[in-house]
Amino acid sequence: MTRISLTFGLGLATALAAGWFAFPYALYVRRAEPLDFRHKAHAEKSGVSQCTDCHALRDDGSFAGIPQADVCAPCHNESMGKRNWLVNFRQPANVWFSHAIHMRRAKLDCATCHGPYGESAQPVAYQQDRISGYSRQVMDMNTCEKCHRERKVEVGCLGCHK
Amino acid sequence: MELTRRDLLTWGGGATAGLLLTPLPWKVLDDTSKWTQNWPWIPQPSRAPIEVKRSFCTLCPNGCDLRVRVASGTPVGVSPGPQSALCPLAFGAHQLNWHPGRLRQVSHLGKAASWNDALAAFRKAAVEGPIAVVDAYPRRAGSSVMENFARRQGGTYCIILSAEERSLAPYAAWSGAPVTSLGYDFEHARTILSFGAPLLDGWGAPGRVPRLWSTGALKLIQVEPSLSRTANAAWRWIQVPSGSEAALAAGLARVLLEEHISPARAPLPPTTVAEAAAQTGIAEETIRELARTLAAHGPAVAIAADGDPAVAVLNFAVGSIGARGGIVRRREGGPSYLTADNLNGHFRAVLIDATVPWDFAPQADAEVFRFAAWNGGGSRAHWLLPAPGFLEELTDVPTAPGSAVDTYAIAANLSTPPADVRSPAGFLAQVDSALPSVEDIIHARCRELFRTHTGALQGEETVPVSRFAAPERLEEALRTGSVWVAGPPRSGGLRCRFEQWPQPTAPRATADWTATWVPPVLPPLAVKLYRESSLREPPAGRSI
Amino acid sequence: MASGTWADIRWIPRGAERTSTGRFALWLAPWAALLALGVYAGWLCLYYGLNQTNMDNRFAFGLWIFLDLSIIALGAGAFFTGFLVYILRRTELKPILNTAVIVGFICYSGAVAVLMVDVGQPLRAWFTFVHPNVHSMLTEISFCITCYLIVLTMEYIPLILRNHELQKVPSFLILEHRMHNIVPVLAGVGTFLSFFHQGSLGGLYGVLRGRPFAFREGFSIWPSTFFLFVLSAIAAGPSFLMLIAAAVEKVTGRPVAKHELLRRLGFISGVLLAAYVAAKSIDTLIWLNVTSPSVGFAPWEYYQFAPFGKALLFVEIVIFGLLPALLLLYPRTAAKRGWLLTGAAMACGGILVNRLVLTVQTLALPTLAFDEFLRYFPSWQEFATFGGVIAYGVILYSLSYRYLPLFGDK
Amino acid sequence: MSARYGMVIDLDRCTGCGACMVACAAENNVPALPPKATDRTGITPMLVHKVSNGQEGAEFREAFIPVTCMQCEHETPCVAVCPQQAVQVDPATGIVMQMPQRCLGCRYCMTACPYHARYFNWWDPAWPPGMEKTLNPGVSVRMRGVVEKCNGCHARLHAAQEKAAAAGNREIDPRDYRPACAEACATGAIQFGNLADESDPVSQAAHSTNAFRLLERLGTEPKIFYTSDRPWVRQLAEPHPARGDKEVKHG
Repeated sequence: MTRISLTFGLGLATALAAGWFAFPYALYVRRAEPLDFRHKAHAEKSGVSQCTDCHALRDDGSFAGIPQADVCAPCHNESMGKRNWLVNFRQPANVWFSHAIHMRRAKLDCATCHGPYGESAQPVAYQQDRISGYSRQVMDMNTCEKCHRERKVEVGCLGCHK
Repeated sequence: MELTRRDLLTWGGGATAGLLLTPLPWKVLDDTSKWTQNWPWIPQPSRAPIEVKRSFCTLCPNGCDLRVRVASGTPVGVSPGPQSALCPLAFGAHQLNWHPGRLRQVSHLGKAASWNDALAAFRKAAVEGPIAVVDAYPRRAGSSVMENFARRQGGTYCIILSAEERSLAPYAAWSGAPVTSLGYDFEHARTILSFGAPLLDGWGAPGRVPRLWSTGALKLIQVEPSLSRTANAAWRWIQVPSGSEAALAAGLARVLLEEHISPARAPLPPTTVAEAAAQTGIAEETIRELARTLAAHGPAVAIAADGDPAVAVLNFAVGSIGARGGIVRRREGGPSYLTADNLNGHFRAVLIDATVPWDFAPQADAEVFRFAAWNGGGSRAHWLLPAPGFLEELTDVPTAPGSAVDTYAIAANLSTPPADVRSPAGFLAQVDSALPSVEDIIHARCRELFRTHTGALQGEETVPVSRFAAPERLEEALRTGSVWVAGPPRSGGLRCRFEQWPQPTAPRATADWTATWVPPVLPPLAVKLYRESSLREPPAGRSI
Repeated sequence: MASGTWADIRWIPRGAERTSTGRFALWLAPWAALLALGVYAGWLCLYYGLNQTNMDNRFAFGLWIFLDLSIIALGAGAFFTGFLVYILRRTELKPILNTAVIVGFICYSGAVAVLMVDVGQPLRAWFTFVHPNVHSMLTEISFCITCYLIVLTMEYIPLILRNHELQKVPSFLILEHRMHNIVPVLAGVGTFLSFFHQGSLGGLYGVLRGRPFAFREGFSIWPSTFFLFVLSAIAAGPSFLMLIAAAVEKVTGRPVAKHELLRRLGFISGVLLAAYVAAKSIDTLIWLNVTSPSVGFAPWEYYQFAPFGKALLFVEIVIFGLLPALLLLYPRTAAKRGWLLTGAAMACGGILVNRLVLTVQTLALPTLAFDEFLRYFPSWQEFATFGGVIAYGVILYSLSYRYLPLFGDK
Repeated sequence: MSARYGMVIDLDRCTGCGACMVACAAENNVPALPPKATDRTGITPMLVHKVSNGQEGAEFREAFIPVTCMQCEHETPCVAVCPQQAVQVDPATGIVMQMPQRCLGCRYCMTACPYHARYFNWWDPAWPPGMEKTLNPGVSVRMRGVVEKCNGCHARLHAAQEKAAAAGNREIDPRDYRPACAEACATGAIQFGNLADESDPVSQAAHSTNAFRLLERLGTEPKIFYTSDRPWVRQLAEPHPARGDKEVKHG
């Protein structure tokens, strides 16, 4: 009897270890950004206070995302060139997320979804799911739905998907 | 102690139980489904910002205005501009530049060659003898470069008439006015008597007659042996045996003149109403009643789709030549050109513009340099020269054939062309450095428009030319999608001499809406239309 | 007399007569080949997509759905026999029970396997359980069939464990006894689940308001086809078991089911079939005269397109409904084994015709005034995939028969 | 707030040019047909049918009926049957939304739709090399093995909403949201508007005497209306399996 419970427990333990620790490590591949950009340093040195100083909306309301080199130009005299950033928060192609609606209409501040990303002293490592290809930081649908439920903003599938 | 089978089983049981308490099975399940939603072999649309720009469709001489959505230097959507409606093909036109039939490489007799080879061969030909230049879309800046070249080289520049212009040819002959300066004043007509012209099916600018027809103000009478799209939708369809159209025209003319119900004065046609009725199989009374409708519900105009003088002459009796709502001569008009079918004499080489249809057969023994953006196959060209595709080059847009008023517009280039394409103008500039560039000609034309101070620019709103401070402003407005529109045609600006009632010519097949479409290929999405709907058969001679 | 390799022989039930290993392998070989072909065809559909089939936008359902519906109906014998034996205590049916369970398991697992090829995105099938749409018949089916398949597995396991070689493992012996005790409970659960999904399969088409040929009024959320399907399934189930038993006898040459048993099954089948025919006729009359006209469809116009003519309706209800019912019930014919089995076969045939009409004719018929009657013939991949399932069934049953005491051999 | 978007299609003004079909396919990133496809395995969220009055000779006439998703309002057949809520009627717009990423491709909704307005992706979407650059960024490409249909050019609705939000407005400007088919129609036969708004010309046209809907008696309350002055065309609204005079497709 004891022997049975022992072997059973052994199996249980192995599985738990594998599932909780080995698996997450194996699932994500870590990829380096082209440049280790530090938000905190920029906030302090350049006196940039608002996220929107660099991450702006275009006239048509669409979000400009990661700024082009010309935004860096005023401070950095050496050309920054064009870089292929790995965007931690980039949604998959079938998602339509309007920053304009969430910022201008819902009056959310960036940290609500992005957390203290703006104060990060070190660049956040980009971890990509080997199976789905998603970034580990990307907001998942449950989080969207939760917030929408709390604020009683009902939208259909195509309200957020395209 | 040694491991027994039981130990393994219990261990396995524990492991299974444990695994279910970890995220592993659930995460894998979730991830695999996400994987199916983002399969790596499925192309992803661009994430670049979309800009809405204005330009004009140059795939046929009608030059409809476009609103084009552009993402990172590539059109990703085509919509009609405020002035026009578009043909079905235009909505897929932005995909044409990547059509498998796209020409990307100079070839000589089917073998890959370079632009330098082509230049060398063309220079040699230019030295050795006269060169004929064929163009199907005259009066563009690019066209006048070709025209200039031909003149300076001692060759000939000739054009191919569009379907609309062919139908106007008789009046040009009778009036001496160049056919490119004539047009139909449909906008003021109340009745159109069409002898086989596919007015609702791509004859002229796609939006022009259909829009007038859809308001219900226009009575459309279609004379045709079989039920075409236009006949089907027309106010009346007059079914006549093929070849008897002229007889009907004569019969109608006779009634109009005998009964003095039209202002026109002309000698009676030889054909009597009875004879017309006999030939067309239409009751005399129907012919009379039809003629009275023309007179009562004017302004009316008759269209001879294939330019048969014996039909065109009916407009004398209707009194619609040079009249409001009839056949008019535009203010500016255009020069008269030699047409390709009247081209004779020996030529060392023929330069064919990309707008020329592929069924055009040049003179046999000449060396043929053919520009084209897409390969129509089976051409007798020695040299195939890749030309810019849809919205890949800056060009100006002259008046559409058959239009009642002069217009001028500039089609901005919105798509980045492949590395190795050249326009004929660019090519000729390398042969004869004295030729003006397309840019120069466009500047000059804008200055000219500014100088004349007539007409207005139609864009989001209409602005008279006189309001512009400088030619640069005018040109800027034109380059951002505005259309210059001249004043209305002078009434009586067209005088035709009546000689005698012409003999009917053999009827020619009337072309449908793909007739003036320049590319020999169709947008893949239009091919869907052909295959999945029962709307129409694929047009002949176009590789879909 | 049992003769074969030592390794093979020791798994065979003690004292049971089984053919030699060689002959058994010979029997399995062609079926294994068919199974392999089926697996290949299924792989083609999964890898290249359903363009491998001849289904299209109008024939969104094809051969697979038709046969799924059919074999699930035929597999109804499993739950119904269990119901009769354990709930109604008709112990005389016990000898056929094991076969019933295995046949049921084969039908259901086979159907599910084909469904996984039939859907375009099998890796998303589990969404149904996370985001279920409670109004959909398909949701009900997915849940019930999944659960019932588990039930069938739990009924099947003790059978396997009864193999005396396996019983050498003590824990297996215990497990077998434990599970054997809960089998009556399972039978009850199975009955409940089966009743619902058999019905839902009927509801699948009955609720299609947009397809007046299939649409039926009903009671609360269930269209009449819901009940007709239950009835027809439990009517055909026993008949199918009769056929299986007869087939086993033919193949093995050993009497496995007494004629008395077959007659019993035949009687049950016949009674239910008669009831079904009556209900079906009434339903058809109501539909022809009330339901269909009310949405503007002149009913007889459905039947103007060959081969789905009025004749087919007659064939379905009379030739393959009423007639077999009589054959199974009328003592003189029921007494004769040949007639009895003919009746059973026709009863099963009737189910096939009914499912065919509902699945294929519904889709073939035009709904809009300007669309047309369309035809469809399955591609070889569709046939092969299903052939694979049949082969899988034969193989699984053969193995079970050879190594397990299905008919209570000593 | 909550709109009821619908269309009124004047069949007497449809010349059957097919521009709506091409514009729709281009807007929604519908792939060109693979060579092996039949005309029944492609995607045509907007499909124009050619019908005739069945007369002979000079009396023979044709009409063209653009058929797309009818956006059924009541007992929407496809919504009821989908096992995993991949289809729903958007409460805010009344548009029946098909969600390809949720769909498992069981095709039950296709059997449920009386208008055959739903299409299955039988093929992997593919374009000639480079042509994928022309895809509309507002619409994601559907993968093989899922059902799709007219989603009311939702990309244009998104753009309009974003524009409104950026300008600080709650409601979109109606001029910013017009589906590709309506925009493409040269004769203005296809009119798109808000049926919930009585002042909208479209909702007025929907109540005109010559307005009708296809298979109205099924009781699914479609939001696509048709109008025609020709009685024989209006008859086509009624189910009538006996009429076989739809031209047999070629290819």
